[in-house]
Amino acid sequence: MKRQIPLALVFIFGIFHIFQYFVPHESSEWLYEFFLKWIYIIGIFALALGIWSLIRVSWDKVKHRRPNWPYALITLGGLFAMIIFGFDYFRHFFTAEGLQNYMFRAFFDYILIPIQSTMFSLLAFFIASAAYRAFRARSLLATLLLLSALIIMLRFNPYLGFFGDYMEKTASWLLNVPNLAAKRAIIIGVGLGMVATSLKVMLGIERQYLGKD
Amino acid sequence: MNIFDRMMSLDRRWVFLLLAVVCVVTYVWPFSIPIRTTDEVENIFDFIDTLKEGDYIFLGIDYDPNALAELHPMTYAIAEHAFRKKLKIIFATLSQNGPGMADQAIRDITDSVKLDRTYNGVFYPGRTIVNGVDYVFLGYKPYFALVILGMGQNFRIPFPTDYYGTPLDSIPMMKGILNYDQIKCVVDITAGNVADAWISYGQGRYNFPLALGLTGVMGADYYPFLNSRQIFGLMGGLLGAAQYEKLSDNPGPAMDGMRIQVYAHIVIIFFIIIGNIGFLASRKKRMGKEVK
Amino acid sequence: MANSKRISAIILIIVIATFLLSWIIKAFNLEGSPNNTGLWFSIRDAFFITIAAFLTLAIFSFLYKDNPYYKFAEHLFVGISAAYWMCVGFWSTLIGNLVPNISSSLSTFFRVPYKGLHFTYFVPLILGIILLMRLSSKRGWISRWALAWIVGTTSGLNLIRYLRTDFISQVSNTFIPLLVDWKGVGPFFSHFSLSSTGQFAMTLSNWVIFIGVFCGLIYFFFSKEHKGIFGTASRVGIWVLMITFGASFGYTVMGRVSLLVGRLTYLFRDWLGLIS
Amino acid sequence: MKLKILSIFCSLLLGIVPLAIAQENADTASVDSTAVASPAPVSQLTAVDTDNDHGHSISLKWEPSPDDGAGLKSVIGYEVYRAESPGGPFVIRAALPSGASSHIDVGAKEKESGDYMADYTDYYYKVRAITADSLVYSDSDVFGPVQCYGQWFNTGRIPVLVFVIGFMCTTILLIQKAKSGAKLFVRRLAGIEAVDEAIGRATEMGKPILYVLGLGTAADIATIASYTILGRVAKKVAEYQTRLIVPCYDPITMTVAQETVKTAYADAGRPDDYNEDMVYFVTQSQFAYVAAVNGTMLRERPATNIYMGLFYAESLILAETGALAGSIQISGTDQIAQIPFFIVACDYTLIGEELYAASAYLGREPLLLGSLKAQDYAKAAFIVLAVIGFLTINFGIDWFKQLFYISN
Repeated sequence: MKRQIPLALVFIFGIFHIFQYFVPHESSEWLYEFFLKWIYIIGIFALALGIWSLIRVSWDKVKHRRPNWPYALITLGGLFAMIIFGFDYFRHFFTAEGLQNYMFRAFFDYILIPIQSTMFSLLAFFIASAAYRAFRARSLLATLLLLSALIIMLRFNPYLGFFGDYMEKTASWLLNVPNLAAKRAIIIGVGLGMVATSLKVMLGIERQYLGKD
Repeated sequence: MNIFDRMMSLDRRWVFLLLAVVCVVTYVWPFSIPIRTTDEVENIFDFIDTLKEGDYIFLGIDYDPNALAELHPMTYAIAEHAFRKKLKIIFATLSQNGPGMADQAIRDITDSVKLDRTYNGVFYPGRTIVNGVDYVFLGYKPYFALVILGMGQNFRIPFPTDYYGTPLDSIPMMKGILNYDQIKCVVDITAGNVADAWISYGQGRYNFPLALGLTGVMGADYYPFLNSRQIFGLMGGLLGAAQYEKLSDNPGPAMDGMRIQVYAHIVIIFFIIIGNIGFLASRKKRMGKEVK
Repeated sequence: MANSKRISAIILIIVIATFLLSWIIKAFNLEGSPNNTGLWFSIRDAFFITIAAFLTLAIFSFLYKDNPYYKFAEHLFVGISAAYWMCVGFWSTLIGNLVPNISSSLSTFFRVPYKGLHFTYFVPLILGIILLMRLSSKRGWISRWALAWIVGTTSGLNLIRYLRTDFISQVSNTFIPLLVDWKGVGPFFSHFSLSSTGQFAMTLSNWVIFIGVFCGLIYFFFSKEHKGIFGTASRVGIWVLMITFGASFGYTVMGRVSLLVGRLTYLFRDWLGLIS
Repeated sequence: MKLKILSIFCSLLLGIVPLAIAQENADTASVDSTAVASPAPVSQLTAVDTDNDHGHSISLKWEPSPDDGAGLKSVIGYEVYRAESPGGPFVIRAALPSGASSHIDVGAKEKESGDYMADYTDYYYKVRAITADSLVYSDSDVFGPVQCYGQWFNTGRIPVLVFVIGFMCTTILLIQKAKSGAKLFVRRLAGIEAVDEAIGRATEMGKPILYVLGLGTAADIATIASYTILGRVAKKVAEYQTRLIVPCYDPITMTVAQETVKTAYADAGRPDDYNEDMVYFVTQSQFAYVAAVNGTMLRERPATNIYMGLFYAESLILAETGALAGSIQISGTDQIAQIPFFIVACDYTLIGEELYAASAYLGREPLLLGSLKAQDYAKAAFIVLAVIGFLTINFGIDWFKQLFYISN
């Protein structure tokens, strides 16, 4: 009962969506759209679970004075401040309501966005250190990796003279030809892997995610 | 630990530091770097450079703010070059989110033409660019294929008035300007399939000289049209824009961007080489030891 | 130990002083700017600009090593972003999508237009509540029904989607001519040239694509030992893959450096005002 | 039939008259380029319900005006008009560039929409050839009535159906074969073999193992594949009594991962060692998640980091920080753009499909091996089809390629 019903549900919904693909009629489309809408609504309830987990883990850290516990207070402070601003619907502490609340927007614009884009820009540094660390001519494969990366990185270097022209041509050939071939091979493999895994899930062969007992 | 071992296992913070220093220096210090110019871009520059004072060109700003970083430098470089040569420009945009951005860009360009400048050894006194006399901005109309075709008959069909609502017939510079026949060339700057429409509906049917400015990713797909002479020039991405800035001796955002890019790439390549020298040298030594 | 504590305290004081100073200077600067709307606003805006600059530098400090400033920014980021998505989800999905379809009084309460009672919307509501049953240790297993629903739906959708786009469409994309007619200039041998965009190069490229796809696929064969011809093909496959990976790595560098330039622009122009 | 002949006759007549006038006025036209003679109208307009759709749409076809690209060359485009009675009023539905000879008129399916197009209702169409002068145009005959309606089977998707059934049958057959005891070979996957060793190393060092599921939701297949690997890792971890850390990006993923780890601990016979806080939610924001995981890596110093699932730009940030912390790193993703970064920064990487093969490799169950074999057969089928395909293409045979054509 605990296990059979979920497996049956997985199978029924899976088969339904396969059939749905071949039926263009409105009634089938209507069901399909509803299923998609529902997923978002369920996602919100799941998010509540997530937030609960975050609060519990952070609070645990504070309560047991685990290492770095004061920082957990910052997480909780940020979380509750943002929730209060974001739910400021009836009280009007500030100038606007709900998501239009001034502080909510300001936290988004001046805290979330700058940290986010800075985290993203760390990639410039990490791509450099990864290149330094890993691009060594250790083996044939590593050398191929290294050479093709070098050619691409030199493609617009202005200090190479006439040599640069060849670099540029080789680089664009590399990007257009072998790149296409390898990507297609990977895509086909990944596609088949996904199809096979989906099938295994529907047939109940792959069911790690449902747990036991 | 000898020098080769050290080269091989540098603390990555040196990599970070050097990259950061190089990026900041090249960002703040506006020196210019050599840019290799290619035929595709030179063709566009030469074409515009040899036009006579008072000639008309058409500049299509057919991208939206998403592609601004890559394509704005091209618009700025070409428009400023044309204004300095006292050409007259017809601007239009076939991208829905384009008009506001294009209007702002035109204002910026006319502002910078007010200053005295020397380009390629020739002194150009600053002059005031007047809307309706030196340029006209037609604005945006949907169905780009139809607009391109319509302009082949008469600009007044898709655009009875300009962006600011003035009827084209009452704009001084549009007197006697009916369609592409009175225009020396069309330069279309775009990030989308408007380029295909310009080639097939515009150039294909009305046979005017057409040049394209495209994003870096799109560039490679349009080389066949150069071979078949359907377009006379092509600029791809920041690199193409930087070439135009170099040719017109007017360093701008593209040259700035390329300066940082080139040096950042050099730093990374430098570290790759260091690492490999260290690696190969220490492997040789290790192998030598094993033999003994 | 005491010494290192003192050093970090001194650094902390310097950092606080620097950013306080920056706040004050920025406030004066904004006061003089043309679209200024009053003293309070320039103080407030200057505060936020300075905070953003501080957080930017705090994240960059991670490159040196893990430190209290990074930890501060990191934990703040986690808390605020989690709450941000929750608020957005609450207002747009729960209030924007669910409430107008299930209750008129709640709709009035949240000031959203009531769309009438739709019983279908009770299904996700019930499934959502079922999911929350996880919190109960006894009834936790019921939440699997909701999971089964999500996983079943997506596996059905994915099976079709990937079979179509990643397999069938790729089959016909691989049907390419191995002798290229070049742009109407006639059959292969009538217009033979070595130009990089010419017929010969195109033909060569098509061969490379074809062999590349083949060998790449053979590398992904799992149930056959990679030996003999099969092994050679699989080795060629991994070469092509490696060349491609190197190329995409090299190609991405440009975009990543652009991101860094974006942050430098914030620091030098928007915050410090050094560059116009 | 009579009607058709009559309409062709009329359209010819309508076409010739303006042509004659235009010939006479040819000289004046060149002087004033805005004055254009009426072009010949389009002929043979037909309209039918659009096939393989949900209704609310009608497909039109016509012969372009003789003055489009030839003759007077005055047609710059066409406008499609629709009415609910033959007499009108006609409403414009689309504007098309010259050269067009077909159009699919798609309406909205919602009754509230202004663009609503009812099924099982009579509609009438005409197509107008337009010229540069908005006052000069010519209309085709009105065609109608025509109705639209939805279909119950999309014939354009038959190729997909064939492949779905083919793949399902092969898989089930091979699973049966594997169940009946046939021995199936699986090639070595270095990345997966490294997992066991890495767990042993973590135990020796007394350090935890970090398992990152990536940014996927429970709806992503890569994440589902990752659960299987997580289950295996968790079981081993439970046996060795090492610590496991699983920070999650998506709340549903978190609940599933909790279930998976809990089960694995129960399987290993240590259900009491399982702790809800091993698998925890961080935040649903990409870079905040990365910032937190980075922090965890540098503070907890895990012996091994395992990244399996869906990753985007953060792949390199995570992998480089992990390398900095000195952890052994094993990764696997199906995101093509991220594979290079994992290859460069991690010790072992499962490339694309290898991630999906990993679960079969780990489980060694006949059921899973059977489906892996089916995947290989599909790849072999692909190679065979591609060879036939390019042979046919190079010999100028087109029908084989058409077999793979899927309409919308």
